[in-house]
Amino acid sequence: MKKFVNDPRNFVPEMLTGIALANPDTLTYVPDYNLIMRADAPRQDKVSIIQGSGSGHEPAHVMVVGKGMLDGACPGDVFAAPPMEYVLETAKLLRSDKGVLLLVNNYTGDKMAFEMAQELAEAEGMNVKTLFINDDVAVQDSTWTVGRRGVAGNFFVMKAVGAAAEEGAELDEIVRIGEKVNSVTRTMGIALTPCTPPAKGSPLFELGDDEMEVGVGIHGEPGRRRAKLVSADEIVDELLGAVVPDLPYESGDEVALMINGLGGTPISELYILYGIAHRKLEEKGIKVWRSYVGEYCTSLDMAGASLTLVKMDDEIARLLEAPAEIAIRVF
Amino acid sequence: MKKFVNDPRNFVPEMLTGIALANPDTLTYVPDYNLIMRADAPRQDKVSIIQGSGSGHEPAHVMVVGKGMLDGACPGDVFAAPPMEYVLETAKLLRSDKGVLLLVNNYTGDKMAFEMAQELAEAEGMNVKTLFINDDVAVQDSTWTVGRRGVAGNFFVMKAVGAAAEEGAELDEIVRIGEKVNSVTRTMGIALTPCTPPAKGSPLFELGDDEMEVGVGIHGEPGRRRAKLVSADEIVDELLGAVVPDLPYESGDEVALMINGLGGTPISELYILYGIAHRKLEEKGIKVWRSYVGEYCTSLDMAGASLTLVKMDDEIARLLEAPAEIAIRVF
Amino acid sequence: MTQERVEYVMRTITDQCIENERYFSDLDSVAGDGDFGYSLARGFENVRDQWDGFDRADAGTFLQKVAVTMSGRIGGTSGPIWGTAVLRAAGVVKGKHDVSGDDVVAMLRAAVEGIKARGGADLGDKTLIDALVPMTDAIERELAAGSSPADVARAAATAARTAADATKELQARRGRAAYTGERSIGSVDPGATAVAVLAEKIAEGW
Amino acid sequence: MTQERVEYVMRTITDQCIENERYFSDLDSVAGDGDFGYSLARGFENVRDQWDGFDRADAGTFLQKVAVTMSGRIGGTSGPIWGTAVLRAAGVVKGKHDVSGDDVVAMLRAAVEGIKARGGADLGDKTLIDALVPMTDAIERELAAGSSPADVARAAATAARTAADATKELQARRGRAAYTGERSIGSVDPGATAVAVLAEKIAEGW
Ligand SMILES: Nc1ncnc2c1ncn2[C@@H]1O[C@H](COP(=O)(O)OP(=O)(O)O)[C@@H](O)[C@H]1O
Ligand SMILES: Nc1ncnc2c1ncn2[C@@H]1O[C@H](COP(=O)(O)OP(=O)(O)O)[C@@H](O)[C@H]1O
Ligand SMILES: [Mg+2]
Ligand SMILES: [Mg+2]
Ligand SMILES: [Mg+2]
Ligand SMILES: [Mg+2]
Repeated sequence: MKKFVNDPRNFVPEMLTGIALANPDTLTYVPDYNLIMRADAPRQDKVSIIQGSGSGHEPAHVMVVGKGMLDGACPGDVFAAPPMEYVLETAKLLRSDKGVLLLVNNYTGDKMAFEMAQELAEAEGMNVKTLFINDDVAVQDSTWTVGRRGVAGNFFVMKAVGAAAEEGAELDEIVRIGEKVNSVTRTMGIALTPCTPPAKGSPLFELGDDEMEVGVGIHGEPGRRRAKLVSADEIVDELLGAVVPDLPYESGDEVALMINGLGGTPISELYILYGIAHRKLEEKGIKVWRSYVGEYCTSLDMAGASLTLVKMDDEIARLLEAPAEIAIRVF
Repeated sequence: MKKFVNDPRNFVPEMLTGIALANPDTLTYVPDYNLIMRADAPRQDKVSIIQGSGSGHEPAHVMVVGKGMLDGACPGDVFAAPPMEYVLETAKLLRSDKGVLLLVNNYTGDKMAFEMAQELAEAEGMNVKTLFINDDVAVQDSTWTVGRRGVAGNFFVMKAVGAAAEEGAELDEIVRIGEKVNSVTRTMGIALTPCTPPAKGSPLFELGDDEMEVGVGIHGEPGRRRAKLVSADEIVDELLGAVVPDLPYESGDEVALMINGLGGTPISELYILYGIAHRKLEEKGIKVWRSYVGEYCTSLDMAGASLTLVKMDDEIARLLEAPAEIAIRVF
Repeated sequence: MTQERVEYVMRTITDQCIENERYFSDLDSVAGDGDFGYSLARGFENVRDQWDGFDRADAGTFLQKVAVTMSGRIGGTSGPIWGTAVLRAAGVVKGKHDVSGDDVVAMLRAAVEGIKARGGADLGDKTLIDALVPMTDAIERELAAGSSPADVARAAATAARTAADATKELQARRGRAAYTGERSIGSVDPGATAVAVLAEKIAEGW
Repeated sequence: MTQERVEYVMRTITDQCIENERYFSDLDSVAGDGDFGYSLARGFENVRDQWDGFDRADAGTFLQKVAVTMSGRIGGTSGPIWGTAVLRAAGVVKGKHDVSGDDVVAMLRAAVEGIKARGGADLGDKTLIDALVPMTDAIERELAAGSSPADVARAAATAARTAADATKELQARRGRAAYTGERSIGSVDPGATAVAVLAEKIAEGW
């Protein structure tokens, strides 16, 4: 395993310690619940926004805590939903008069932990709402699964509800906004290599030298199909072919276009994909409103990328453009 | 080769096309010279700052063009210095009454191309200065090489001279600042895996499953030694052991601490390294002034990291804190 | 059976879940995300570390403490699922020191109901339910036939193993493996297999 | 030799640098950064594409156009090094249509001086200079001995190859490979080997 790690069991706490030390003025770390929270939270004049989910998707979600984004993130271990206790205690620590919003990527484990926590928090008299994110078009809806997965599109939901909360919006209004953004956001990913969870120490799945996994999940879940590795042009066709008709995004629409790296792919390649996708969208008459290129929601060291579209309107544009300050920064 | 790429020969132009399409309002792309420049450059009231160097180190340098940073970057192919012609034509396009500063990472090819370009630009009556960056402590000074290499520490030089230029400083003053920042900046890197240049299609060197390359160069150049892969704690000891005594950084000093990812290492691991390094520095009485964690100067998809220290003073702090706006952004 | 027996069963589960960390995770790598063993091991290490301090007022209280200790640390799907299962089982023997064969059956039925309620899965969805239900049926049968406790335990283990192996033929309909659709067919369910491993170890040491 | 011969030599260099892209890059992967073949190939593809349009007023003008066309596209160390070499050689035969044996020697000496001035390397630093100098010496010797042009070309190739192979024993003191220190010993220098390959092809087709 080619990783910078001490005891793999301490992977998450050591990462969280690093984040806290790197941002001493703005973030607080509560080791008992894997919690990274804004140093100035909770504020009684704003709704508290909380994300959970497993670790291994950094910068999501612990590194997007900050002004205009999350008030707190309480991740579980790598690829494991947080224990219910973490969510409950986090909600209590971030209790606000204006309410608490729990953002949940739609997976069985996360759903159960957050729903249990919500029940118990409500029993303690808190005003808590839960919002599910499920932008991954790779998984078809089905009564058998919990439905579509939440992947990189969660960034847009976090950004929008974070901005609304910062402006002082009420909980119900924030839920409306989050649901709207989620409803116009679609993502599809592709893996070129597997990822290696630190505790496992070996790749999560196998992929031939000339193979790719189309529609891969951010926990290495198999996608729609395994195929021969093709050119960047053809890959973008495949991703757009899955994403565009799903909403559908149509000629005349304006979209935010995200090319998200899954961890092991360098940003040079992400920009190659971006350029191709941008051109192909414009060929379809779909206008790119703004670009988002980089790592937003990763799968450890997996080489791969996902493409996300958000159909824009004035309200969403305003919220996405609102200022925000988080741990992830260049300067 | 697990890459998003069409024809590997078009790797750099396709990447540059993507960058330009992603930032239509702020950047201009001049395909003839692989040039990404600020849309508002040149401005006659400020010195133009230009970087060249090979590609494959993104975000350095094409993605740090923007307000408060570079006016233009004209990279060569992957790991190859730009042809002299690119540098010369870029200098001409960015010609400013206040002068042009060429930033050069100290490698044979870059040095030759930039020196030739400077000579020719001066012959055309331009006011051009060249500044060499050489922060890599892995390579010992020697009369046989061109000396120490420029690696991730170049970010701090770019940031400082970019800020000074934005404030309207004169060329000589900017050179003084750049040389000062370079003189207090030291870096050491470590590779866990090789990288794969797209045109080559296979890994540049071999590294056993349990090996690491200590002091690796950002073009995959061998480092000080090859060693058994050890824990994150021990790796930080190794990096600090090389960097700290070199300046030296001493008890009472304040430093900027950068943990730079080399391309294939996820940010979770970079924060693990950061946390360890931060603690160990404070144990030595060296205070961390500000953290820089992420990818600044990569080596394609190489798994690995480098550690950079900059000894702070008030002038450097002010310049590093000055606002800047570049292609690399979260929002 | 005595409260000591209950402790023996819980202790065997605890030790086995720690010992089989890698094996359980490897099972979860085939169609899942490879963390099943890790999650259980972290939760049960917590149980092991606090073992001596648990309130042993009665069997129900003891199991409840175990459930809370365990699920505070198990993330993923298994945290809520296993936590709910043990909690529900604990409820059945609240206040009791002696646990009858019928109690055991009732505890297991309650656990299964809890799991179904929590995660929406049912028999045939390729989860641990597919091992728990046939195992419980076997226990009920053997008890009715008047078998010795050791024989009951052995029959339970056999039924669990057979059922766990049979999950190979099923298509996953719940949890992460469900995303793989038909590709989940051909490998056993990690949760069901864990139940079989635990039942076998319990029978062995009876 | 005629200007056509000069063109033949330049054309062989051009074709070979394109053809040997992978081989030259592989050589550069051992102690360098693996782009040597790529850089040359891109530069000489440019030469090939513009071949028919070059100003052929005289041998010097022709070579100068080639040098500019090539070095406009070759990055890395090889751009300035090869560009300077060909430019300097062009200077020697400026205005000439016929190129004598002595001219060839003078062109090669000028090229070497240009390379030294540009990159600061000298004989023994493990660069292409270590093949160019013995090759030039051999040409001078054969010319003095009155050998036929084909024999001169053969002797040049042999000398270049022997010298290129001998770079294996040297420690790199210039360029990227110098960073590897003693680890550069044991593999041949890519630049010197390229010179040998080119000299051999030129001799073959003479
Ligand atoms: N909805 C569900 N109800 C009951 N059991 C489930 C459900 N989903 C998954 N499981 C069980 O959980 C096991 C996987 O556990 P775990 O690896 O902790 O989950 P995940 O990593 O998907 O969150 C499966 O093998 C299955 O037996
Ligand atoms: N300073 C120098 N002077 C002359 N030749 C050099 C020098 N440095 C390197 N070379 C030659 O250049 C070759 C490598 O070229 P190239 O791969 O283009 O360089 P790089 O990738 O290091 O910029 C070496 O094999 C050597 O023959
Ligand atoms: Mg999991
Ligand atoms: Mg190079
Ligand atoms: Mg799992
Ligand atoms: Mg090279």
